[in-house]
Amino acid sequence: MSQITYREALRIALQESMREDSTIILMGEDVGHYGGAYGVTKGMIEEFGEKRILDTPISEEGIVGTAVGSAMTGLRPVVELMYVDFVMLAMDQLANQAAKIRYMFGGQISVPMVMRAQGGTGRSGAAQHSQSLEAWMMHTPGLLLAIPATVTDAYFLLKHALKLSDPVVFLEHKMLYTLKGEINTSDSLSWGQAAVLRQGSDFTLVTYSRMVHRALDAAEKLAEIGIQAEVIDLRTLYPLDTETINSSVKKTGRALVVTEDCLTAGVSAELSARIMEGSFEFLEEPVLRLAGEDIPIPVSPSMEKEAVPSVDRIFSTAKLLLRK
Amino acid sequence: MSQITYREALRIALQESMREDSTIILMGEDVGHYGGAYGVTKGMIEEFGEKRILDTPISEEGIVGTAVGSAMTGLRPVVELMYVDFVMLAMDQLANQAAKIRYMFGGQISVPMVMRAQGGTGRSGAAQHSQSLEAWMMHTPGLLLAIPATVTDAYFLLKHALKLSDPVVFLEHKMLYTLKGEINTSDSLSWGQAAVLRQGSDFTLVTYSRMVHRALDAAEKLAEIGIQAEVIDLRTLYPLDTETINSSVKKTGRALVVTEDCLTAGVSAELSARIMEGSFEFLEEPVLRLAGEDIPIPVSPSMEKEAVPSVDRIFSTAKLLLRK
Amino acid sequence: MDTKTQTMIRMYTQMLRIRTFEERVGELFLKGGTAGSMLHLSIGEESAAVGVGEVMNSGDGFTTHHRGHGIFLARGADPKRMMAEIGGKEDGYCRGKGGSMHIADNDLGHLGANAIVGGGISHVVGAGLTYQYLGKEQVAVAFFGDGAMQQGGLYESMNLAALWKLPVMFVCINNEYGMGTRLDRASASLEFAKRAETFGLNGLEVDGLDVCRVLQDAQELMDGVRNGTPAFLKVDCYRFHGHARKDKSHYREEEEEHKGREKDPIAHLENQLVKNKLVTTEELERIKSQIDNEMDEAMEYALNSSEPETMQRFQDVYAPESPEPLPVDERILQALNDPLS
Amino acid sequence: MDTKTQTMIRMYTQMLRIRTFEERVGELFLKGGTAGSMLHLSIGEESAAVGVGEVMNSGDGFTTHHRGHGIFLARGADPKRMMAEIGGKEDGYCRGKGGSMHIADNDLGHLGANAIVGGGISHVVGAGLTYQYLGKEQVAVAFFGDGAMQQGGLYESMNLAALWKLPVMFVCINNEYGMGTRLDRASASLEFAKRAETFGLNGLEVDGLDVCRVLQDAQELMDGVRNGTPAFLKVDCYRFHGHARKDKSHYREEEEEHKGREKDPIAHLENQLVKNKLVTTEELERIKSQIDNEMDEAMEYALNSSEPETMQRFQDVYAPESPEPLPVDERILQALNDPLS
Ligand SMILES: Cc1ncc(C[n+]2csc(CCOP(=O)(O)OP(=O)(O)O)c2C)c(N)n1
Ligand SMILES: Cc1ncc(C[n+]2csc(CCOP(=O)(O)OP(=O)(O)O)c2C)c(N)n1
Ligand SMILES: [Mg+2]
Ligand SMILES: [Mg+2]
Repeated sequence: MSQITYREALRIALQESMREDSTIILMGEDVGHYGGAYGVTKGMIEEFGEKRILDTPISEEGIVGTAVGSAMTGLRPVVELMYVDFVMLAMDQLANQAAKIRYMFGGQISVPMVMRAQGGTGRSGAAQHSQSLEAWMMHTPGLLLAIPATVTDAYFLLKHALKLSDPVVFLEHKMLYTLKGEINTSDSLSWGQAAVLRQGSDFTLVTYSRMVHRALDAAEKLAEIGIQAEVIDLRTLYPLDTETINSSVKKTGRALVVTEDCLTAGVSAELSARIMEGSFEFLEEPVLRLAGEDIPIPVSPSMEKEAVPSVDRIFSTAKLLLRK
Repeated sequence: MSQITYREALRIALQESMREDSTIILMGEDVGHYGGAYGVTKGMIEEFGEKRILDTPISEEGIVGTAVGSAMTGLRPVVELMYVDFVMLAMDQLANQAAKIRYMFGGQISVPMVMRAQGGTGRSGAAQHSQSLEAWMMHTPGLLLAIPATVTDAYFLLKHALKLSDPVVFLEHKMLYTLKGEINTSDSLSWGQAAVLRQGSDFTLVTYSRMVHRALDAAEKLAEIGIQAEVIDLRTLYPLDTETINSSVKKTGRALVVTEDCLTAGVSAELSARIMEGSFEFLEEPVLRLAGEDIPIPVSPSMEKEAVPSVDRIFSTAKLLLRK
Repeated sequence: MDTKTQTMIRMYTQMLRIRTFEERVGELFLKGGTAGSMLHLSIGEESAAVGVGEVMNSGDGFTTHHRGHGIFLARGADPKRMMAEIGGKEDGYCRGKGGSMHIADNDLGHLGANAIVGGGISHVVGAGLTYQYLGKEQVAVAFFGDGAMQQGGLYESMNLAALWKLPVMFVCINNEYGMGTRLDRASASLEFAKRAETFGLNGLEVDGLDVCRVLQDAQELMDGVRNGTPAFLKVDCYRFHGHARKDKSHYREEEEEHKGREKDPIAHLENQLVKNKLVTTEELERIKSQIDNEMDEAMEYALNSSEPETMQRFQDVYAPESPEPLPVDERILQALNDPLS
Repeated sequence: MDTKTQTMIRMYTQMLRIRTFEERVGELFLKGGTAGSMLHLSIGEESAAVGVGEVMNSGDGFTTHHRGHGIFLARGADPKRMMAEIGGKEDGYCRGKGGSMHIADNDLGHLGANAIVGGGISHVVGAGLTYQYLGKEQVAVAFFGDGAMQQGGLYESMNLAALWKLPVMFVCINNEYGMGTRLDRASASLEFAKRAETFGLNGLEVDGLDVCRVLQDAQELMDGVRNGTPAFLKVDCYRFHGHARKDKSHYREEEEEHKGREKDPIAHLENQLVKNKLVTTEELERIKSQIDNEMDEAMEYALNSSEPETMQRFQDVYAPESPEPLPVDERILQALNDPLS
């Protein structure tokens, strides 16, 4: 297969799924004629028409609620939030409704929907267009949560999400859309399994989404000075593959968690706790967390850059962890 | 001083503060003529009138936004959300607006407001009326977060919150309103300091809100079998007093975190990580987390009870931690 | 008996079933048989449930609010299973997980009661979208209180329904109060039907005293709904009792309550039936005692139903294809046994 | 010169300042001097900013949306500091933390641009509440786009303002598009002023081509606002350019754009002034070159302003009374040094 972008991989996943399953519809602000703010759904309205690709008003609560209702009654909606930051307007529909309906109704009614959104820093979007809010969703029982870092995962995770019976929050990263790669059909992992992207014996680096790439870059640099990182890409946060994490940490004895979301009560906290719980006797050092700073994201590019982990900081933190 | 309830302590704090500071107003659904769903503001409209005690429509987003705007321009609003579960409708105003305004505007504009709400299980309120959502707020830079467990703290923390220049999320527990006690004016701790409610040498139990009482009860029972728990009530989650926690853990070598909010990506994760980071070399055992189950809260009283930590489970978990 | 009389008697029976059911819920509460006290009785509002319910077809979807028992009964609910759910019992519609505020039944089109004011409204927009997309003849109806008129999400929903010409009806049951706040202290304007029209819907307002008028207006709007014009109906009535079981309504005058309770759709219809000799007193007695028996049985059923197994709390968080949440106790054991595992 | 002419010339000047400023923002972007590309130019909408701005007093509060440069300029902003903020620079209004979408200035009553569609609307309700409570003569105005008409929060805000009779005005700048979606594909009904009336407000709609008519309608409404009746004004105009800097508007026909750009409030007023001989060509030239200079300087200023110190990112999360967030790196060092600490 030829090189495609992360964006294209997502689009192909949507297209193929929609061809197979006529109950799938897409809805969101400017997903149709505009082609999506980040171009994921570009051109799809030509193939699938206005009945299946629905441009919506700017009504986050209403459109997520509409997606929930259509999922309850037989469709499989994919709703795109232009920025994950806007989920705050739809939080009730996501976390009080979609996540709890199966449970509250005693298992009678399913909500097979996918809520796509993109998050993260990198475009000077400032405080309301740059957040990483996956911890909120991870803290909400009833939601599944995929957060792909690679072209292959963008494709396979989205295709799989579109087969599930529960609401899936599908989080993309605004800086990954132009990432290029091949869809690797041979070694695709199953949903809920973490990927060990790099073998290493000195420490385990656990991460996901855009930080995977920074971690891999840092690992290369670390290898040059003789430190071998084992890099794990979680791929999904629910299910969370603690087994893969902990069998690695048991081997390496050291763990560094890297996330873009802000540190306090973030995903890095859960990962740190899970590692400590799963590998306590094996830990030579405390599990370290290199996460986003506990600040709103500033617009200034120089400050924005310093608000989240960089390759250099992963590198230097790993050196500290190895006491080198 | 005579015995008063937690509810009364809150009311007295509001009354005294309002008498001192004429810019304080109260707003929320049924806070006036009804007296508040949980009776905290009962009778206040008689003293302060409709200008200062504002019954609002059922418009969570609108009323929190109105509070934000009034705080930006010179008032000090206290806005009551009837249940913390409803914050999902106002999440944008709380977390995208109130929390970020000072920062986004470069420090020019303050948002001195208090958002009161109550959470937790215990009344068969089911999935949408029983949540503990403090982790979301803790994960939002720019918010202060108080969560009192005692009559004294209800009073002092609320009074202090009403002096601060930033938005304070003030979380009460629906099962604590009838708790009785005295306002202990002598040993009041300062804002941001955790309280060591019980000294003990065998392990450190870190908790807050309603679970404080369960922890103390369990500690009594544990003492009977010779296990001495040091019980810490955090009182505020931002600021978070990690010093008090870690100096205790360094002494005891064992830690158990008890929270009512659900486990994954919850407050227990952050506390566990902070303890591990702060006391790694001193830990004899992994930090244990006894938290709410990762489920929506069911209505059935028997299932609801089992959804969150009980005295018995704290007791038995502590025994496990001590390998007894 | 002509069809009209049949309809009137059917509606009378349904309204009385609802009222009796609600009274039994009150009793069940006093007997300690309910899961908690967050129970909102729809006494006084029966005409909204029955008048609108009457123009719905089997297969039509609907959502309700926290005060939705009556609506579900009007749409065919089994009072036994409802009562059991209100008790948080195993035999309830949601097997004790949802309770009064979250009763649902997929088979009868009940897409759920909702404990968030306004929370279920957009779900009918989604249901309407499904029906339209799949070319089904069904419609979807959202029932909610006057309090929800102040929730912004309602207007997003109205606009979406009108924009996409979905088979959706919005029914506001105006009982004059949102908890302790009278509507005129919550809403600056009371022109709700006109407001709905500015969102592109057909809108009507009807006095809920007369269920036949409710039926008539609902039918008029429903004809439009089935032809692509979504609609809004406000039914004016009065909340006879407190907001929830423990509320004594101290915030309203007795005189007002007294007058409000005169707005009784059941008494009104009974009067009409009797005055016009459409039903005999014997027939009325027969209906009443049948209903009494039915609802007594429902209460008994609820009391006798067993509590769910507590381990069931981990079920239905996800479909079986996904892992169940791991109980906290198991996590703790794993953490402590880690070297062995 | 009579007052009316003075007003016209002042408004002309202000509108031209706005347009020129926006053009320089475009240039600054091309020069790489802006913080990112999320820059939304208000070219074509100047009459809304200036016509409404004209009826506001010093001390009146207002919030704007992502396309709010013009409004702030109309209310007295210093283009230098605005431009610096758009560049994310130290000398900007928010010291490089907010950027184009979050410019604010407490002294000029600017309670903030907001990057959440509809996000700043309820803040003016709060401001109005403050003014009313403190017995001040001020009013508060929310500016937002037609897209925000589909956000539920707007209607909650309208109701609150009307219910409490707050000195608040809602101004919808209808530029026919929300990003790539034309208003008629986003809203089922376009009767916005009528809609506002059903929420208890005074409502008007005005063609933004003629700033004098905008001024007139705004004045009429503002008189009511200052006397306890909140108001809604829709100003119809056209978004001349793409949504943000990178948008080429492929979703609309060139013909439509061409026609839309004919709706130019500046050209229209210039025509009027010239036709009626209210201003000489020399005077016009003088105004233009003065503005050109002013805006060139602003751009230069922005380019020359320095980046904020990166450690400033930890400031202003909280007031100084609360602890600053601890940098992640320090936390890591503490964790590793724990036995020593
Ligand atoms: C979002 C939200 N806000 C507040 C509440 C608390 N509450 C429950 S019912 C109610 C009053 C609702 O009034 P209305 O919509 O008129 O329904 P009614 O109770 O009169 O049937 C309130 C405020 C809630 N459940 N959800
Ligand atoms: C809540 C929210 N949803 C979506 C967006 C993305 N977005 C930014 S501007 C915009 C269009 C807004 O249209 P309108 O309100 O008409 O303002 P205009 O851009 O036309 O001035 C959209 C969809 C956003 N910033 N906030
Ligand atoms: Mg009501
Ligand atoms: Mg627009």
